Amino acid sequence: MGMNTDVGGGTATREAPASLSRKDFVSDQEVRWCPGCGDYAILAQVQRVMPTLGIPRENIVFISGIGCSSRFPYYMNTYGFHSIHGRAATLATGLKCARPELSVWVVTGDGDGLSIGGNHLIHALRRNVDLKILLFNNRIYGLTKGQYSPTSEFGKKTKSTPLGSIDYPINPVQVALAAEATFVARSFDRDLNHLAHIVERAAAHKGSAFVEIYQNCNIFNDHAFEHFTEKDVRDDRTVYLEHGKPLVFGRGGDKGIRLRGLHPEVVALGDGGSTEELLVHDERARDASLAYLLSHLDYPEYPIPLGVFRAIQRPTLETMMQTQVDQAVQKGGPRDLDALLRGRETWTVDA
Amino acid sequence: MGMNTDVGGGTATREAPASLSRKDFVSDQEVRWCPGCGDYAILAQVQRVMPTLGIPRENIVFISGIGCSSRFPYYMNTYGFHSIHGRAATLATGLKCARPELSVWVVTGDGDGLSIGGNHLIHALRRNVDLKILLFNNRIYGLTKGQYSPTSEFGKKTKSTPLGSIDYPINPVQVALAAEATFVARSFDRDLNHLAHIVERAAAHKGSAFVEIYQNCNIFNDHAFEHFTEKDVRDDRTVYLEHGKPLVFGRGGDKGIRLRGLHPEVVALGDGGSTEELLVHDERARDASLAYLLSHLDYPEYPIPLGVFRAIQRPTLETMMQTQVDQAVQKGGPRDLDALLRGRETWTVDA
Amino acid sequence: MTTDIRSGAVAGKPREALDAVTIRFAGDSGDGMQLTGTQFTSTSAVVGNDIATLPDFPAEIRAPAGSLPGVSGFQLHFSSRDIRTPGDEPDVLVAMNPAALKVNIGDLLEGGMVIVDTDAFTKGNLAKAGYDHNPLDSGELSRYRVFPVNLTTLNANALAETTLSKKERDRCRNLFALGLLYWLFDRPMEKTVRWIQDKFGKRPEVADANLRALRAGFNYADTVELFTTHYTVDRARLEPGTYRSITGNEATALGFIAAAHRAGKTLFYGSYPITPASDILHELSMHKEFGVKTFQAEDEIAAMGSAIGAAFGGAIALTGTSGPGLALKSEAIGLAVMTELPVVIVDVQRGGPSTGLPTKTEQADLLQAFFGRNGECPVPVVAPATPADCFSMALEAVRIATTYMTPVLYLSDGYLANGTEPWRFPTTESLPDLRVEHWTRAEGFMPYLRDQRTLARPWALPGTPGLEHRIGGLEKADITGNVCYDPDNHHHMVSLRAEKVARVAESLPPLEVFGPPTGRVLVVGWGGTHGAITSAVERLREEGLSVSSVHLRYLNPFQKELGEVLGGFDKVLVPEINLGQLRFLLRARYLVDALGYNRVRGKPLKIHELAGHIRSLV
Amino acid sequence: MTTDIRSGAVAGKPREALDAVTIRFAGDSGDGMQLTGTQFTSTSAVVGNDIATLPDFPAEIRAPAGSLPGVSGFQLHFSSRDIRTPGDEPDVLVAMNPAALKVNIGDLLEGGMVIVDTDAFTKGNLAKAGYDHNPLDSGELSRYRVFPVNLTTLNANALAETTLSKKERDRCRNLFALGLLYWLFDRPMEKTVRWIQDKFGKRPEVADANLRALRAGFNYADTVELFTTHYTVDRARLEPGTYRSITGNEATALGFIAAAHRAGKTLFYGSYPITPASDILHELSMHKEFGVKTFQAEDEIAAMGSAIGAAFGGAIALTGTSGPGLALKSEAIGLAVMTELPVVIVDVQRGGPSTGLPTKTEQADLLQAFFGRNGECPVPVVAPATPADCFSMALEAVRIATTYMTPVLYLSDGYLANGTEPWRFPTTESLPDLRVEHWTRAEGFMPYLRDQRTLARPWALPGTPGLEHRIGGLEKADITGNVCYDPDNHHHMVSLRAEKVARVAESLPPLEVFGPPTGRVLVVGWGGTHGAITSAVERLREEGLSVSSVHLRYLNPFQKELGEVLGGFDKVLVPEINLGQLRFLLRARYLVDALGYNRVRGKPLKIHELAGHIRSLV
Ligand SMILES: Cc1ncc(C[n+]2csc(CCOP(=O)(O)OP(=O)(O)O)c2C)c(N)n1
Ligand SMILES: Cc1ncc(C[n+]2csc(CCOP(=O)(O)OP(=O)(O)O)c2C)c(N)n1
Ligand code: SF4
Ligand code: SF4
Ligand SMILES: [Mg+2]
Ligand SMILES: [Mg+2]
Repeated sequence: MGMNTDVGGGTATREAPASLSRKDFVSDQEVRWCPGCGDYAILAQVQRVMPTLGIPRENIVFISGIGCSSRFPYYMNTYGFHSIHGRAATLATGLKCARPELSVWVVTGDGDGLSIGGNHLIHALRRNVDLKILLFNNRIYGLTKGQYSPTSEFGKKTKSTPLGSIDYPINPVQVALAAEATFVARSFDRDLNHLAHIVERAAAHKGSAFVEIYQNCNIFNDHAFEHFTEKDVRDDRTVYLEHGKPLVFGRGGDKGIRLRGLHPEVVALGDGGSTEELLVHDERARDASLAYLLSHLDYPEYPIPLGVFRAIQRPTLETMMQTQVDQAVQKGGPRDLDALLRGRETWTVDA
Repeated sequence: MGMNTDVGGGTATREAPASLSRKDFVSDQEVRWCPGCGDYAILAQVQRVMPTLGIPRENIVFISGIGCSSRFPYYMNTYGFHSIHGRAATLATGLKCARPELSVWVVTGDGDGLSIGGNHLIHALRRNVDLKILLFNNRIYGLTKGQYSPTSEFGKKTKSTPLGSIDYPINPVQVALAAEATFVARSFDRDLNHLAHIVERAAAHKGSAFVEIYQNCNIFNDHAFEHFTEKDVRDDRTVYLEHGKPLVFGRGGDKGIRLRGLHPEVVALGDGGSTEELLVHDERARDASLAYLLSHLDYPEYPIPLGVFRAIQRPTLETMMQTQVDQAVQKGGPRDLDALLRGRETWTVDA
Repeated sequence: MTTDIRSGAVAGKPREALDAVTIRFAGDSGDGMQLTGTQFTSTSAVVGNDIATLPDFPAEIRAPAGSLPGVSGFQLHFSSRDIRTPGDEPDVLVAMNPAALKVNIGDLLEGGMVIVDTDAFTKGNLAKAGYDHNPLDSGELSRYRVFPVNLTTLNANALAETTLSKKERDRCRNLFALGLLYWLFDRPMEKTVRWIQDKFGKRPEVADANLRALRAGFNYADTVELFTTHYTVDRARLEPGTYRSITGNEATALGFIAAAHRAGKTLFYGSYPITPASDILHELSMHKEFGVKTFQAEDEIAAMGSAIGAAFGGAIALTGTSGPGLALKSEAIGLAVMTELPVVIVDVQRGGPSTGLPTKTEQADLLQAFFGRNGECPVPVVAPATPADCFSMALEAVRIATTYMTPVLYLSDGYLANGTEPWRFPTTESLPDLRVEHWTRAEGFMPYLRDQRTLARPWALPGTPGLEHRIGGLEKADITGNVCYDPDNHHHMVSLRAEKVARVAESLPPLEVFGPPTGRVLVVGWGGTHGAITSAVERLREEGLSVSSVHLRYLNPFQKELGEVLGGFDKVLVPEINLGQLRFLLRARYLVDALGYNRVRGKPLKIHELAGHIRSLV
Repeated sequence: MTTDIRSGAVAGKPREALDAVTIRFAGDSGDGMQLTGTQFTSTSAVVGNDIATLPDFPAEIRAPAGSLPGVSGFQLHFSSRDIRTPGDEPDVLVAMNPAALKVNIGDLLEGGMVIVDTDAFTKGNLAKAGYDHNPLDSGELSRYRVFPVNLTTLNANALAETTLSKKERDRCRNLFALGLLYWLFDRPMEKTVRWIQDKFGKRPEVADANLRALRAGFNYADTVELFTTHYTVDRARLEPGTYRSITGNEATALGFIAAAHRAGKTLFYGSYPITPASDILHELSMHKEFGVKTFQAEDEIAAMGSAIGAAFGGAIALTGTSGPGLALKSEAIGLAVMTELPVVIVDVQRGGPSTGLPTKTEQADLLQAFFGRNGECPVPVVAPATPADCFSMALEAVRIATTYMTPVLYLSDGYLANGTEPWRFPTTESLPDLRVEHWTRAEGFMPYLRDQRTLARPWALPGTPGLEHRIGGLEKADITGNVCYDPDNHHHMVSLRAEKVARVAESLPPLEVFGPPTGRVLVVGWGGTHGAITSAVERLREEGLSVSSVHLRYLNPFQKELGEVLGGFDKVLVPEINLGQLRFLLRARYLVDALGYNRVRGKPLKIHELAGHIRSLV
């Protein structure tokens, strides 16, 4: 394992005990989100998925910034770091470079990850550091009590925009794709199985995994997503992306999406329409054009896509960094500090 | 003009003297780039375009960060601000909000604008602040003498990456598109007329205009672009985007690009191929999918696209901000500071 | 006249006059304690008491109901004398549930009153508060006078006839409690009645229920022999005039609006939300009718950058934040120093280091304000002393910034920000004229020319023909402002920037000493500790001790008299909510062996503790 | 034996011994002056002189050839005595063109030698340098001894037979000049001959041309009666041992590699390029064979964040920058303070404020290092005194960081970074053992337990079963490390963090006084001014004056002896390249009326000016 065993706590390569359960991932800290907050559901799903990953608990680290969402690490009985606003990805990058064998997760919010921390997010993604980044998007600043965020709708009235926001919102999936992230997905706090599935997929991905999770903040931005997350409308207003499958949605799968040139169209199936001409999802396309095009789909014109937009393979930063070190060690022979101190040119002064 | 006349120097609305010439935009400062630097050509073109814009010189402000490119404002005989590394867009935003009538230009580099300043760039673009942003991309840190930048090629050996860079580069056009910039273009330092044309187009655009300019740094990254900028290969290895026109390139226009699904293909024209099935450029498409797809084209598989990727209209931040102020003034009546100080509830203590 | 509520324990008398009372309302975040406190405050103000209040927000947005972190408090001090703080220790605690009792009881004055809602002391709530028994039964409250009221039940009964749901009825509990207290302290209900009618005008059944609850509480206290006495607190002998109540954050916002107005200019506020500074952003964004432009930036660096850009454009440029944000702004503040542009940076200090205690107060950013930038990078620093003083110091900050062409740091704190006091608000025309002159002549223009008196450079605005020039962060040649690497020029400019800030002292009002100008102990304070320090010193002087104080509202530069004043006392004590930052500055500057009194507890200093400490020094 | 080159004007004697000589090579950036200087330095080192050098890089990358901003300089001081600085004023100036003459002539010692390439004094070049006449003809150089050499022509003639282009031949001019100087100062050419053969091994024709130029220069001086004298500078009586030459930045890099090696750990360096710190990144990234991991972050905040992450993971974590970057890191440094993680932050100070003078040296970040963060946020501060000392202090920084579990600030400066001196490098085994113990037992583990002696908390690493825990920037409860809003806990933790840093003093070596421990004047310095101060003090003591000095390599905390030492002198003088930052700290801490000697010129202090000032105090 190269140069990093020296920093391990001794048994970092221990196998996961088969017996880990959800409870093992619940810390002793009282959860302090508002009653009804969507964060609870996300926490529960992550705690549910963790024991299934076969990773020893002590090898898992959750790192967050600041925000309601960023309290997440306190509630996970793993290693955790509640850092400062917007910078979680930078700590995670340093940790992963120093300790490639750890499973490093980043939890961030729409303000933390896209406002103050937008740049770090992009750079972590483009470097393909093997981090699992969960961005809880509630389209509001929760912790500071209700200012608009970079994902808030245009015109939104909040504490800091009493006359309505005049900023055009940012699309997190689009930003991640522009950074050439190797794994980009979206889920939400109301479909627990889907959420668990996406978290699992992210965990399984080797490389940066970015997951946007729509999360309801029932205190400062209640109902932000219910127009498509509520059970009765969900089928008609969302489309679940599945690799290699045509884009079908609607109650009973009665609608689909096809392309006209570069323009997506919703078509009715059932009455004559076949799935053959529909757009088929390809999460593995090297070029992110399809994923990008899908990221634009939005209600009411289109259903909102959920699932994995992109999942491709590329060497990760920490692996390549380790390889350069290992190769240098091999090439340079045993590390001779004395030779380094001596340098290329010396002279001697006699007594 | 609402609230901002109070801050004007008095005659900010003066018409441009018809007689302005290139020389009027040359400042008295000695230009201190390395001989042969691509920055000279860009400076010359900007100085050439300025007098044609009909903007009084005193209403033009150039703001930059830090880097070789960021010395630009010193050489322009306009108002100028050489700020700090990565933050030019933030100063420009503040200035434009305070003084919407000014023509505000930002000059930045690939390090200044995409490394330390990446987030500010994205946020200025998404807000559609009416700034003209020129990003000089030389794929290297010039001023600090040759470290790799976010646009440097993977594997590049530089002072800070003696064994080759392990970061995947970022695509500036792609990032600008993901930020939903309303104007996105690309040019380079070797085709002066094209460069001048693109600068003019940017100036004419109302809203954030982002222009990536490939620029040769002959000291630390010489020849970075010559595989497609040199006159003898340029026709075959670049494609000039023109709105409403099919994507034709090659010497004598003998090649074109068409789409197969979402996959672009280079086709030979001349021998039977007609331009009819070719991809037709549409810079005004509301959805940036086409622009995004084009931004992926890269040599050697494809020719490198130059020109305007996207140009759409949307209200700008500073206009909407001014409108909110003006409406509040109208609605609130004359500004009664005494009423504000008094507040809603008072009581009186008698003598 | 008694001065202590504890003597009320002596029964019999139906009405007893007190000098001053401190009440703390405490309950769940959802219990409406802030509102209850505010109503009691307004009413007390209207009857002519002097008042000071302090909310104590929970750190969580909505911690689970009944939990300790979910407790929200509001403390109110009202008096027939001139008071300066929300009070050290409450005389009365209103605790709406066990958690509220547990969190607050330790602060109560021995012998103080505790009014509790016994209905809320259920097994579940006791457990949530971490009690394994009922403190009302255990005898542990024997040092206090406990008044158990089955408030929820009484309130529910009073509202039995309304059409409201149980939940909605229970929400009126706080008004029942308010009614009780109105009786206890002999306050009129009209103000609150009007307020309820206004607020719930559109929902008459809710308005009605609230009114019923209020009256029911009042009548309950009147009828039942729960309290043996009720108390009066006479009107205070305040300066005659018209008053309003104001928080520090409001006063800050209004101060800058007024400053821009008096300068005849647009106010530009670039900021990124952060506790406890966000309310300034909220307040300013509601006043676009004054030409205020607010910009919520992507981070603090962008906020600072935007303010510099706006200042370059000629606006009254402002940015506001709290400690961690100030740290982020530091590099850009240096740019404002080098380019000599007038930007005011508001720092509403909170508990640190790092994220620290975001909802608590502290004074630990003073040295950051002085030194938190690379290179020799001096900026004037001012600090308001009371919530209302935030208004005056905002005007001063703008005056200094535009007169001297320099960024100015304005240090508020969490205590000032959220605390209220009565404010005899000024009229517009009594405010200073802050108009500035911009350079407009092309002849003789040089970007770094100097005004001989202030050393300010010209503020030449884009849009002015003939003044096209370039500025930036590299060292400037004297006068021309061109980039300059000359060694002697650098030394000259570094010294000149320092001298310019030093010259601000010429424009400052003389330093006022509270008490005799010489004596045994001088207490030196700054910022939000003004009330506590002044009260303590006053108390000691009433005891006949030789103690004076000065309160510095100008920190950089100090007022010219300070050195002499310090020299007039045997001992100098510097109480601060930090480990001794002003003390450090005074020692270095005046070589005075200043002593410290430092309590870094996230809370205002306590008058009696401080007084005790000073007494031990005399 | 003469000690002054000016006496060389007395002609006749063919060989004259000098104590010390300072030469400055100056020319266009493209003229190879750094290389010429480095060769002269190596050769002088090998012949046994003591040496000290300082390059003076132009601010521009490649300003136009012949222009003033394009001038690149290299100053070298070589001596038969123990020297400590690159010399105040050059005795010899080699000026390859008019711009080089103009920029540097003012620094030359009166009577000093000027060697100029007359061929470069063309109309065009004169104009580019801003001369409207030829200074070689105007008599304005009469205070110096000018040696005009048509160097370009002579060099071209010497290379006439080579196959090189004219441009390539002209590039050898610097070696012709070097040859001249080798003759003048009686140096052997072997080292440079070997170096040329090595360097141009693959291009024999270029190697040959360079060798010819070198020899031609030497022979020209030998043959032509240009110089009437040549000089010798004897070997110095240095401590016996094997030496190498090293710059401060190299020594810093090697020091941290060595520290990590002695800790048995990975060195992680997260950084963002910035002058004059970038070379540390370059150097470290070349030593991956020592397990060094370098990460060029997107900005300084990310660099600091990555170092904190690496420290949490158990690496020896380092970040490096210059002043503006330190400002940006400040918020994140606060996080390292709160989480008590060992991270070393290197700040290679440069001229400020703001972008300032990026290529020049300064000492104006000391107070930023102390106070540039929100809240009470103490960190230990160390500062190397000489280029080679950078190595030792790097080891010390790591020792303090890992022993006390705290971030440590390491203040270098532009002068140290690029200056060189001979270094008697240590052997690996003579270096301190820096191994650390990580907590591994689950029983009794608490994240904020304290070591009784150091107050360090345990360094428990992810990957260790049973120690799963969470840390962060909110205030921590003592021992458990849980988030805690308790007022008394906060006061306790704020005090504890301060106390922990204060305790570092227990582990520091005793403070050494240079000179008698009591006397008339004590000169107190820190950082890169060591050489100038020590030389000045030594000179004055040789004059019989009562002057001693202490040089502080530990700034926070100070060594325990400092207070007593200060008390032993009538006057205390603090020379600094800032406006008095250490002086400020000493005054506040010790109430000593320390005086300042402050020259903020982007340059090292001059020994003779400083000595003059001290003399005036005695
Ligand atoms: C440097 C800094 N700036 C500002 C803040 C204040 N702050 C804390 S969280 C937050 C935004 C929270 O929004 P988001 O990231 O969307 O998280 P949420 O609370 O909605 O989960 C802000 C502005 C801070 N803690 N630090
Ligand atoms: C805060 C800060 N960090 C780092 C630097 C050093 N620095 C100056 S310019 C630059 C990068 C320049 O690269 P780029 O933006 O590509 O501009 P170029 O010189 O190539 O035109 C860096 C790292 C700085 N001046 N300020
Ligand atoms: S404020 Fe919103 S996001 Fe934060 S905990 Fe409460 S409901 Fe959740
Ligand atoms: S270093 Fe490169 S980018 Fe900078 S001025 Fe020289 S050639 Fe141009
Ligand atoms: Mg949010
Ligand atoms: Mg560049």
